[in-house]
Amino acid sequence: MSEGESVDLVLVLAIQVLFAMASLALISVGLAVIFGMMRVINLAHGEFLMLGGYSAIVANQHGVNLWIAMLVVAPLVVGAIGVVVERTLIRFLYGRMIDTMLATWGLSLFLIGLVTGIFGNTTVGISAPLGGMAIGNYRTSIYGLVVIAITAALLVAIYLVLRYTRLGLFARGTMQNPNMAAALGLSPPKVYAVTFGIGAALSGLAGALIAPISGVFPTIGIAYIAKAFITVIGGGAAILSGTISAAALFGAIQEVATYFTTPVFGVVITLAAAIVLIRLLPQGITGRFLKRWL
Amino acid sequence: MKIARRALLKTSAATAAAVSTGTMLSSRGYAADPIKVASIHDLSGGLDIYGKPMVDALTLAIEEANAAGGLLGRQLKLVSYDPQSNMQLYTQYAQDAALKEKVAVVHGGITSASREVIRPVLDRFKTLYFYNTQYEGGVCDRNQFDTGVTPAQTVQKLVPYSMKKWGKKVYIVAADYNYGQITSEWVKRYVKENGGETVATEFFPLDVTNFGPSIAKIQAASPDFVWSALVGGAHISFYRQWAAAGMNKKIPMASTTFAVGNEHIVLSPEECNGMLICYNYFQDLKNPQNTAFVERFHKRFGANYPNITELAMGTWQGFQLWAAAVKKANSVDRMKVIEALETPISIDAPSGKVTIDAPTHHCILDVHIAEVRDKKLNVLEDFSQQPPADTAAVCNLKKNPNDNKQYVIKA
Amino acid sequence: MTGPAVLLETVDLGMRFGGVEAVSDVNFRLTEGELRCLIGPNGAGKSTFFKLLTGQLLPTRGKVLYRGRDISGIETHEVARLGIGIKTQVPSVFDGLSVRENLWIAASRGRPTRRANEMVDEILSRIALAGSAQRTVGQLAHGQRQWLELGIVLAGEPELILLDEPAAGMTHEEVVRTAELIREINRTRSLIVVEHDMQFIRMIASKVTVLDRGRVLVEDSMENILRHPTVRDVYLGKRVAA
Amino acid sequence: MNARSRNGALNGGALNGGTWNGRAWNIAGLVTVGVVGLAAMIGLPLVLELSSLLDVTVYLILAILALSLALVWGYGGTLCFGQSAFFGLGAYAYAIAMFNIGESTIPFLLAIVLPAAFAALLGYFMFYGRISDVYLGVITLTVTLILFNAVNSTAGPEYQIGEARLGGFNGIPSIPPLNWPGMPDSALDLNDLFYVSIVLLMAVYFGLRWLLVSRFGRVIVAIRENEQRAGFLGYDARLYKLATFTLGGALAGLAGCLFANWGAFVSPTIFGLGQSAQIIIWVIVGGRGTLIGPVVGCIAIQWLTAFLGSAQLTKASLAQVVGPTVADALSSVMGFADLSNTSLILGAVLLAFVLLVPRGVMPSLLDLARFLVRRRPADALADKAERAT
Repeated sequence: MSEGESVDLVLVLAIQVLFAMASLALISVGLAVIFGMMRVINLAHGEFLMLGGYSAIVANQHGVNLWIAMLVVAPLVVGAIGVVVERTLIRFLYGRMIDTMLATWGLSLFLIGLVTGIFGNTTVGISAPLGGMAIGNYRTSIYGLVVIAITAALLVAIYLVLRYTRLGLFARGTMQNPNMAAALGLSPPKVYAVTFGIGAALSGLAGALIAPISGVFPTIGIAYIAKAFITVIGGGAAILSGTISAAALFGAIQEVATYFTTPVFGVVITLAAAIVLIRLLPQGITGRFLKRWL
Repeated sequence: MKIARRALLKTSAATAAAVSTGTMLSSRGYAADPIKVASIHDLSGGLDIYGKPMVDALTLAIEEANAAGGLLGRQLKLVSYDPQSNMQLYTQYAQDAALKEKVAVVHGGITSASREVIRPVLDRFKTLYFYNTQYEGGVCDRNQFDTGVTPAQTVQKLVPYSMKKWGKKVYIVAADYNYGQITSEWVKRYVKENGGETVATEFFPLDVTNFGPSIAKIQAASPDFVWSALVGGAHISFYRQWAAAGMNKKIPMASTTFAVGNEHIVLSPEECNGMLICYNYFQDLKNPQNTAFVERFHKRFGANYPNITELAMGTWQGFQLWAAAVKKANSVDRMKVIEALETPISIDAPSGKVTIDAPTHHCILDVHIAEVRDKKLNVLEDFSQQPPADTAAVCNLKKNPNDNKQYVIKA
Repeated sequence: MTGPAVLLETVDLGMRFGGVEAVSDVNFRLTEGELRCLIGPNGAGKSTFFKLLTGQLLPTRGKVLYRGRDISGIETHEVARLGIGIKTQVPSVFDGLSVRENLWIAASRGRPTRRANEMVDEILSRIALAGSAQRTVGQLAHGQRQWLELGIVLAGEPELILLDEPAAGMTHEEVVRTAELIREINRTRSLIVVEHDMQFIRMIASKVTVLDRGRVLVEDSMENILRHPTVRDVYLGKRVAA
Repeated sequence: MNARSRNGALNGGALNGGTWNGRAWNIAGLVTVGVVGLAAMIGLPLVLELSSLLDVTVYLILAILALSLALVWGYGGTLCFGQSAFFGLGAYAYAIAMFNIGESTIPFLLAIVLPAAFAALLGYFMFYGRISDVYLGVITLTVTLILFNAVNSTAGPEYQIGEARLGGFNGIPSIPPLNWPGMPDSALDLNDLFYVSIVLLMAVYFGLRWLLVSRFGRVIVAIRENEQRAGFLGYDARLYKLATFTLGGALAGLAGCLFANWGAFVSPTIFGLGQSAQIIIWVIVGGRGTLIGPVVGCIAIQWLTAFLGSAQLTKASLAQVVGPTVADALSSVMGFADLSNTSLILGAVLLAFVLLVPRGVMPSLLDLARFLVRRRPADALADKAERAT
């Protein structure tokens, strides 16, 4: 292998690592919003991703432009589902963390069953748009770069919302002190419903963006759920810095481990690293470092 | 028992009709209980895309047999179980089929794991077993017949064909379980025999969906073609990510696993056009037998049936082989049927001639190489009467009738 | 010196949360057999100090000595095994269990079952809950829960008892009875009582330590404290006036 | 009955002396379970055909697994999402040891000791690391996934422990059965396995009942109720939790060993999330804080799952039960005709129980029974009078 080629390879691999980090942040951020603001561990998170994927694909099959289907339809549909779930299930269980976990797990199984009944177990998918591009002698998918860019834009947008809007102020307040919303004269039920809806919408968006890469099938959520959880819990309560720092850490570990060993050991090493991290930093990365961040 | 009930309804309707017309039937005609045939295939859970066509094929086979007067003058009854891709239920249902329903034969099992779960159960309770899926080969058990193709039958043909077309450097990606492991061993062996080189072999667990790093690795190795032994829904991502990187236009691909789960229909034509595959059966095979079969199948299950798969045909052929043996033995007794099958039984099936290979209980059958083109599988070349050479290397039930295990075949 | 031995002592004890110094330079001494009250306005550091004493918090400075041994930051159960009994501000009891079971759990550590049963009977009558022995604790009235917790603490037969607001939320009669109970306990045990109900402190009439902004403001008898001008300003003024 | 009193959560008789009516209930419960168990042991092999007896055997084995979580979660308060990890380890430990040793005494013990040791290690890591309840759930879930992934990728020929090939996704088939200790030639047949399973289930049940009225059992419940208070009383909560968790691991391992015997087979799905979900559902349906509840829950759910796969609940069959209109409406709402969807049904069951019957079936039934007994003192008196005459 010539020197130029190995530089190209490093570049391609760097993009892979970046993509792994971005996709980890993307699939986790919805969960992070719900966990960070409501202290609800949503075990149906993987199914929200799955529903996002199906929403985008079904909309696309009915003639909606793919980008609109992914960026608009999927978050709206899953966000609405999120609000319904919060109103009909979650709100009865506030303060009962374990029961919330169990109920959302039940919801997860239920949604898997429901979607299997409707769409069947076959993988459905849409081809990734935009095709590939060459880096020296290597080819990589342009869509991967777009996912990285969208994730970055999404995180910046969340930052701006948190930092500069009234909604963001409430959110930050609630993260610091759960009774804040009431103190600010907002009705907590409304805040919770909206928060859960936003978290679900973000998950729907993530699921839609991942769909062209991995395809969608009813049980696809299971493949993501553990990764999303270790990212959120590893990151700690701060929505943005937590998600980003943990996604960067675990994304890098996973990609590097996968490249040098096998995908299985990539996953095993990442999960094991996460457990060690939680043991060392029970409050997550942002519980110890970056405390004042969002 | 969806299907069983349907069969039952038919019988009772017939009875009702008979009674209403006042015809007295001879008691012998109805005294004979139906012959029960068990089906244990996943109809829900992760493997239902494989299981549904298999059960449909079996349903059609039994309905046609019944319409033609049944077997030995008795009607057939399908007892269908859905183990929901759950191994514990495979055991329970195999026990139920053998002990409670006392079926004459069990057709079932999709993964090798599920086969190895029910095989000992059916051995223990002396119930004949047909396993109709393509698999890694090596099962040596007088109670079991295997109608699917094994790697030696397909890989042996597709490897030289692909190498002649594309070149000698091969990169193997395979599902990380027995089937993938053994298939890739055979690929390596035939690549070497044909003077080529396997640059790397990579295994992926069945639930992996991110293939980015591996696609980079493959590019770094720059093979002449990629051999895929990937399996299942999650692995479809590989083809998608491969195409998204534009690699499908750069490096071609061959496979003996692609399209069994209708991957060529799920993926867009651009993503998989030009792939080479090799199987015993393709829906588009041009012969009168097959044309008639496809027509009947579509009449029964709808013309928009996605694809009659290799596994569906395996199940159809498995049933026909068994039925032919029952006729020959004039009995459903397990040993008599086994001995009849070993004579050996041979049938003309839509895929060509299928003959039981008595020493291995596998099949000698035709294989075909096809190219994926616009959601169709176009047959390019036929190879008639391929023996199960891999299993034959380790298994001879004529010499050792009490042999009972799955050999791990060294390619 | 032949006076009573020092039981509990803090040396330059300090606790800092981020930029806030909740407790600083506290040198506190309790002799054996003593009954000490700890008062101070809200945010004076009472709760933090209490938590430092009971091992729930690890001090950022200084140490806590029990019979001369440094116990700062040791595990809660080790604190108990040293002979320190703790009653928290919000009654900490086993809500799902019956009154008798609550006491039995407390009495049975390190005792044979028969002895534990006797102990439970004795305490039940002492805290006037014998009639409710089978009731689930979650159903008890607040005052009864406070007594039960006191009983639980007593069942462990500690040498030193730390009480955080034992009379909170009680009716006047209950307060009187609680004070009696505490005086009775003091015959055989040492106690530290954190409280802000001055009526109650008068009833148990003892030496008082006043905390303010994390520091010891003054330490004296109740009468002198009430006359202390700074104390009046920071804490008592409003309350006595009211 | 003293109407005012209610049992505490300990269900303990001895503690409260003879005066406590809870004791009568406990004795009645123990006797009932004993009689039903003995009757099943003697009666079932006589009335059931072999295939049904085999089904019952696996339910009994899984009931032991249910009891392991009933202890750890129901009494100890530690929600372990990874009980299947210990179950799977037990099964694999037995299988691997059996291929290498050939006599089942040591494999049997290994199947208990190894998962227990793993539970102890994991428990030490979690409890002594002061990891909160919720994170504990996530960690146990993650560990289960790691085990699943790791074992799933052992298909290659390099993964061989002595004589046993791990087999990856395909698992290990044809596992030799247990034999009577020290007699390698007298293997247990299927009837024997039924007896062994039911005897072990009853032993585990009564053993746990005994444990729970012992001081250890009372303390773990106290810790569940209020960990801080237990600490203030000098009990080291971490140690008690660790011991409970370890015991739970051992029991799950025992169940795993029997399960490997029953199907002569083990594969990585035994570690899967689906298996973990099932165990939790058994316990929550049966009732946390009881032992008989999870046993009943386990058997009921298992039976339901098997039933759904063999007699598919189609629109037509549904119509026979609820009438065609309802069936039509249901299937059009759901958008599909085939309603035999285990995932859907188990999910709905879990949701319904968390929201509507969070205590589970057994505690609610027991309350009902107490209520009925209490309501009719007059009837009882009349009864007595009648008998006296």
